[in-house]
Amino acid sequence: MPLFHAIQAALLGGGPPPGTILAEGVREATRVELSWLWLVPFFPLVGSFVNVTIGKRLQDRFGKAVNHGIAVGAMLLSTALAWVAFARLLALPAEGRYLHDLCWNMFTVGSLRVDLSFGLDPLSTMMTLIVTNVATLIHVFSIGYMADEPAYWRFFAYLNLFVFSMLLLVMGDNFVVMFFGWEGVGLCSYLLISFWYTDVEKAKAGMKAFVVNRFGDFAFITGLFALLWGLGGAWGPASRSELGVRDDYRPSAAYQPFHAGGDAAESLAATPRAGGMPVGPTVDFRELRDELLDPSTGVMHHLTTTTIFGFPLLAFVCILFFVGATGKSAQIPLYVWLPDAMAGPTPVSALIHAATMVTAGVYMVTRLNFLFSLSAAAMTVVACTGALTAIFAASIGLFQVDIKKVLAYSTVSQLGFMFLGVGVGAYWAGCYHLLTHAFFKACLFLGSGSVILACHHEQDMRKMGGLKEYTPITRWTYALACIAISGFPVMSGFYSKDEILWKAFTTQNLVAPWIGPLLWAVGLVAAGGTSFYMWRSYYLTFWSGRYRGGPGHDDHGAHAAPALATHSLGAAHAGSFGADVAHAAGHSAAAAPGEAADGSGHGHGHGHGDPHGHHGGLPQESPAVMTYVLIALAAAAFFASFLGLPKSWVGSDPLLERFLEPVLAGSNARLRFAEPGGGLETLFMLISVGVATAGWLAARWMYVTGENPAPARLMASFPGVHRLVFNKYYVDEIYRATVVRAGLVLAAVFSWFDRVVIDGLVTLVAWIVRLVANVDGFIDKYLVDGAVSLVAALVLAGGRRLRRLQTGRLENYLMGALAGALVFVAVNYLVH
Amino acid sequence: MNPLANAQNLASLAYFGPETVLTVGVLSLFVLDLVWKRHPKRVVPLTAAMAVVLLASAVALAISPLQPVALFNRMIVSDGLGTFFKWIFLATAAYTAGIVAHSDEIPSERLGEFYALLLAILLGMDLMAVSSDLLMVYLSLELVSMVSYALAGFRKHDSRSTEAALKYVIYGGVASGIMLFGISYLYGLFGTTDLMLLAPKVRAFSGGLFLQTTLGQSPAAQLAMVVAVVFVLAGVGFKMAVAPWHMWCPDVYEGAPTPFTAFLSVGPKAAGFAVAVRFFGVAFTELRGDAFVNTTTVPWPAILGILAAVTMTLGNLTALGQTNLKRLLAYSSIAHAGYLLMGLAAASVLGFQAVLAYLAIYLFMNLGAFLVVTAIAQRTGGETIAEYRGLIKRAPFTAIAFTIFLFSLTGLPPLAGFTGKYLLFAALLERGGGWYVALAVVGAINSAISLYYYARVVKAMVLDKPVTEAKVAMPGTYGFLMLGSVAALFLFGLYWTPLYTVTQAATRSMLRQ
Amino acid sequence: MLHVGLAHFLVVAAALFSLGAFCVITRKNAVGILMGIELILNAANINFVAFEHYSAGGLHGQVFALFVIVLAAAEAAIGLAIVLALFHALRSIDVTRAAELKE
Amino acid sequence: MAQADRRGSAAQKILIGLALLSALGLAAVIVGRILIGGMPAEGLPAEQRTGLLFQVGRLFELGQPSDFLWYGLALLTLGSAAGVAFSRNIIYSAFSLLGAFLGVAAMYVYLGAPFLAVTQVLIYIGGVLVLILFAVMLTSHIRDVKVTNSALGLGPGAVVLLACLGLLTVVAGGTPWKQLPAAPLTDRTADIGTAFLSTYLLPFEIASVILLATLIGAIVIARKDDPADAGGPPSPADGQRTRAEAPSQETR
Repeated sequence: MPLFHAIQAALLGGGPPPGTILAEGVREATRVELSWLWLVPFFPLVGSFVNVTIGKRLQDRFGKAVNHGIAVGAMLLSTALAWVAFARLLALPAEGRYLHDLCWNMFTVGSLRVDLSFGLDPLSTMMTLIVTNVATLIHVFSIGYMADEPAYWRFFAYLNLFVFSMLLLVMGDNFVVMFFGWEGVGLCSYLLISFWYTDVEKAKAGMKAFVVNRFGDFAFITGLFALLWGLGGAWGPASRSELGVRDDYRPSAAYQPFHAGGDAAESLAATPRAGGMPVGPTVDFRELRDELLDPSTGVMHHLTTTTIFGFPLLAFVCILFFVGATGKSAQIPLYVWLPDAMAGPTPVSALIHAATMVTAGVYMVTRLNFLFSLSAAAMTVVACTGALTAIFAASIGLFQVDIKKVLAYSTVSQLGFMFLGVGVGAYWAGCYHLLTHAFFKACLFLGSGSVILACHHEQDMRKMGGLKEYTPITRWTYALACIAISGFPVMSGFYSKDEILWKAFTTQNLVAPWIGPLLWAVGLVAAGGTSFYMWRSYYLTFWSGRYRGGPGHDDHGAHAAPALATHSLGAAHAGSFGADVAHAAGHSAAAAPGEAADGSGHGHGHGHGDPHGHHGGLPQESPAVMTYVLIALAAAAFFASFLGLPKSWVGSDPLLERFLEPVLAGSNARLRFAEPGGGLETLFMLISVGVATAGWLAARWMYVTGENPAPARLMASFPGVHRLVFNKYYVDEIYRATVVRAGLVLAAVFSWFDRVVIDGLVTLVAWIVRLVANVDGFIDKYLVDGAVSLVAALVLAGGRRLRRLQTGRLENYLMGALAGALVFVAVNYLVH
Repeated sequence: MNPLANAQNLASLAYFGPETVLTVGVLSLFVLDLVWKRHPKRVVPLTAAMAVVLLASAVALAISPLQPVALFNRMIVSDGLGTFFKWIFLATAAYTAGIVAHSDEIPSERLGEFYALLLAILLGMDLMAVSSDLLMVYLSLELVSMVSYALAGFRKHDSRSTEAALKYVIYGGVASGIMLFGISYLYGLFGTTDLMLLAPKVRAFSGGLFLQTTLGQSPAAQLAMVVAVVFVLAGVGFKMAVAPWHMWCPDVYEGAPTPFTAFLSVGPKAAGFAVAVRFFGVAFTELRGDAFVNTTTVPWPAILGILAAVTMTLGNLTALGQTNLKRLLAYSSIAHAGYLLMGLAAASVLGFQAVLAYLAIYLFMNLGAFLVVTAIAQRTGGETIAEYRGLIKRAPFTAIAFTIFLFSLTGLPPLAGFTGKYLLFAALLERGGGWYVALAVVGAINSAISLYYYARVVKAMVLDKPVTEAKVAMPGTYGFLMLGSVAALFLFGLYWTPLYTVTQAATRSMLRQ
Repeated sequence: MLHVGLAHFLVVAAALFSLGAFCVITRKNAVGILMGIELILNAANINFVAFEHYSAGGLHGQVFALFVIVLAAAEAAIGLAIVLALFHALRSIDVTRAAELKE
Repeated sequence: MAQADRRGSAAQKILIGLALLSALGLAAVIVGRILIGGMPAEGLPAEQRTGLLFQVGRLFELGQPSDFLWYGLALLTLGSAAGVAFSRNIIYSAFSLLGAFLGVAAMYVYLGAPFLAVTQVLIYIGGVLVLILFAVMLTSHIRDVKVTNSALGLGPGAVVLLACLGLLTVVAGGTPWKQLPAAPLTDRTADIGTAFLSTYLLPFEIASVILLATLIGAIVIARKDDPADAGGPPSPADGQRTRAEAPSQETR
């Protein structure tokens, strides 16, 4: 029935459907029920469904236009609705800006009601707009980019499915819907990274992203359980007093949080109230915020004073949520999957791994700002992790030669900035950077896609050069995006990054006052590095003398043989140039040896149809459908500036800050920033610009002609440093050596017990390397990864030991049964 | 004679519809099997007869009176809990019959016997779910066991099937012997084996709200109590396949005919849990609010909690290295017994109802998984992971369905497996306290571990190259069953209020005195 | 203590149970294991009847024991049928040789 | 020659088995008659029974010191059980089992349950034990019975034995079990019959279903098949392939 009402209302534009259960009290006044919000994610779902089920048939019979017509059409509908919703939202008074759509009550457990419902407040509206608009553009771009792809329908089906999941994530107004989306985007990311699954490396990259994300997801769900437990899970009859928890947040003793009818109304009636506010476990963000922020309920006091195994519960919960965020948003220590995820098609990298999915962690932390702002420890963890990630990823980005890897590390670094922002308490600044980054990084990625297409699927920048002659539009949009990301005051990136750095300097919300300025310094260095490597990629690609790729495919032919050799040696990963090329050319060799031999080392074993004439001759500009998208994104990156012009320039708070104010009101009241006067802010801006300029000039000096010997000399004079960073700190090698050694030690230990393990060692190591531990990355990552692999190794070894219990011999089983019973009796009696 | 008892027996017949139908069904299928023994197309009429019996039993179940009442001189009861389990058993048997009808492992000459014996087990399981006297518990458990032994060894030309049957019969015999010994001590301590009559005596024995009896003050008597509880638990734990009484399980599952393995992994396990719920929920507890408060000095929730942790860890770790799908699923079903025990350990209405709900969900995902294993073994002749390489190309629908079953077994949302795990964890967290949280954490870690071996199968299906490109055809029945299971998994994953409501009502209606 | 009472019977039952358990664990021969099971069941039966006689009264213990005897016979029948089938398959009833299914 | 030898020995076994069966059946009937003096008629007071059991029971009832007899019986029971458990010869084990069953039957007499004692003799000795002997005869060559019952894992077995014994003896001896005042022994055989058809009607009927189902199950397992039944995929091959493909399987 709700579905029917919703469709009816959507058609007639009516108000809330009859029978919808409205929450009582405070929340009722500030929400507007809108019964068609569910359509926003629904259209992409339909598009995906159509393409999955009959897409192949459509493609075979009517051509590819039908497939992208469906997908883009769905996106356009969804985008239009998102804008309508935005208009509705703006028409409301600021404090009442909350659109809500209850589809149905998924289940009710006592006073815990879990609805399938969507909510749009300013924050999620911003995210929805970013997702729908950027995704639409990227859909359009893909029409050109994927034109050669035989499994065209599958690609668009996945893309649509991804958008659906992402919209669930941002529009869901409770943890459960958000978690559905959270899992969904992970799944789609996996599907899209390993889109060309016949290539083992790509399939592995997808698997790696999936597995690493699962760690984060488990942290997320554990955090959620801990939060629910803290909110009232421990109200069982006896356990409260045992825990020694204070009484002020305790409803009547008879109340049991999970026990009431299975009906929403009944459950609402059973929900206890404190100070007029419903309290107790809830998954609804708004309910949680309300009960937490109203001091009369005592919930805040309860949460901040409760400990779990001696650890402050709130910090525990927040850090678990943040670990979840690090998985999705590629922060230390779980960022390792993102560089590998570049194995996916470039539009996917732009959409998922730059603009939308990876920002989910930032969104989530911002969404829970009222929770995080209560725990200085958690905020410090977030900010420090962000800053560290920013500078580490930037340092790796300095020396990468694969253009997509540069952008990947740049993304990791920029996400670090966002977390720095939300970590120091400048939630709106983090979100602003999220917004601007979505535009300019999508532009950069798509620009790189255009370049890669122009260079016949070449990703090594040293094989490019001089492209400004051939691809003017791509070149100019890329340059604009570079201006934006490196922080020059014309484009939006400056405003967002500078706001983050300024807030980091002035923050007073961390555990110690000196951390803020320290983070500022780290961020500044990272910003300089960003400027340098972005401009380096720009000059290497578009300037730097003449085009070095050569007109034909000789390179590919030349590399095909070593690529095969590399593969057969089983070099696990693209840690260096050789392996990178092997990676690029290798899959063609693996997938279609014939093709490689006749010199068309073109990507993914797909077509000779060549509608764009890319296969021979010099590079060419991409088709209009792609360049228009680039222009649109560059323009967006420019116009986004106006959302965040600083107060010191225009005299009023930035537009976006005012827009997001209602969402952040609860935490803003608690957060403190120093306000040093005297133009200090302007001085800091000048410093930022200076650093960016320095980075730019250095890059220009070194790479603009392609003949400057300075880079080579620098490398020669610091060979160690260069090699270290170029090879991503050798973590891969160290890691491999140690894990293999650890495996050997383990094996020695167990072989004393059982020779089976020696047999299994090969399997063991293969398992570790293939499934969990197929990683390259960082020093700290090595620690985490090493630990993970060790655990995996131990788990497997334990499994093997336990398997031996199952001897197949009956008398052992019977012995186990009897002895088990006796042991239980004995233990019980003794404990007694 | 005893007119009162006879009158009660007569009156009880009104509540005994499903069981009566099944008894008649067992007999008539034996007869029909003989009648059609030489008929060339005997599969169709036999299956139709089976369907009629199951349908009749379902109708009888649907129209049987609802109010909780004790029957047959307190031998069994009729209440919502029993009815819920009867539906689960009926669905399991029907699903199994659907698998068997197209399976090569049961030759058509012997299909009638198989069906008849399956019905006999169904009767036994129904009785297990409603037994309120340990005598009936023992009898019905033996009915299930003994027929199971025969069916496990059904393929007598296969030495592995016979080996499975041997291990099963000997292990089962020892387990029921141990359980009987435990029952005899309970009888000695309390003078009755009626669970509902035990309850007040147990309370008095352990102190409770009243003064402790002289018997209860003796340490040796307390030890006798521990022995009794643990020994009975051994018998029931054998059926549930929880550690350390699980060891028969992988071997028997691997050796038995696959359709019967599918049945074993759900039906008798659920029946074991039915007995456990009633045993602990009626005899050893007092319902205060929504918590089943332990009235004994035996810390059985702690025992069950430890068993849960051990069982799931053991099942999951051992499953990691398996290459045979049947064996892998056997270990996985051991792990699931561990998860289910968490609900019992929570000892609350929510915990018990989580067990019920999880079993209902487990029915679909586990039978679905075994259905796929049966079908693939039949078409490709093997049960190892190697047979599943590239299945997505050869049988896309089956591969997707299997993926859904496996992910649901892992507990990924939005599939129903998540619902079940959610309820179990919720039950633990509701109890609160460090130990319960620790158990929940162990459960969460185990779910993470289980992803590895399930994902390994999915990876083989999706990413690996198929050995051959030949398509794998499926009988229409199998497609229908898979589709139904997938639909159920999504339904219960996204909208589980009805399941919650029904299980809560079932748990609350448990007849306690 | 010479005067026979309940405890005497229970001790005999306990010893019978222990011997049965020992037999079950140590036998290599499937039939031998089945004999061990019979000992365990007899132990339980002694308990039932002794408890009925000395402390519970009524008939329940005897009736329970009767059912146990009947079911033990049934179990022996099916167990021995399986043992014979195993003998046909392996030409042996040594349970240690029936260990194809393992790990 | 070996063929003929084996066939000869199989026939021998069957003959021996049949002879044993009839001998034991006869013995059971005779012993039963001696013990309770014919099937009990309803209403006949215990004092008028002629069976040996009732004589013994009356001794007990009168409080005469029958305890030493009991100790002898206990010794018989446990000694036989120990024979079952410890003997390395399966035939000896089987015959020891006879002693154990008889001893337990005697215990039932002491406990005032003569009907149960007779049932024990009839079913356990006349049925189960004969079945077991059959199985022993059918599955082992007469000459090498000695090696078919070698024991395994004596150490752990002994530990379990001692642990069980210790634990259960403490429980049995230490618990102050509730004691009823001594009641005169009465013949309750008729009551048992009545109870089966009234109070225990359901278990009684279920037991019959169990017997039927088990009977058919046993037939299904043991019956000689039509050749057609031998179909189905030959699984040993499957099994071997499974083994071969499993990584790191080693032959032990």
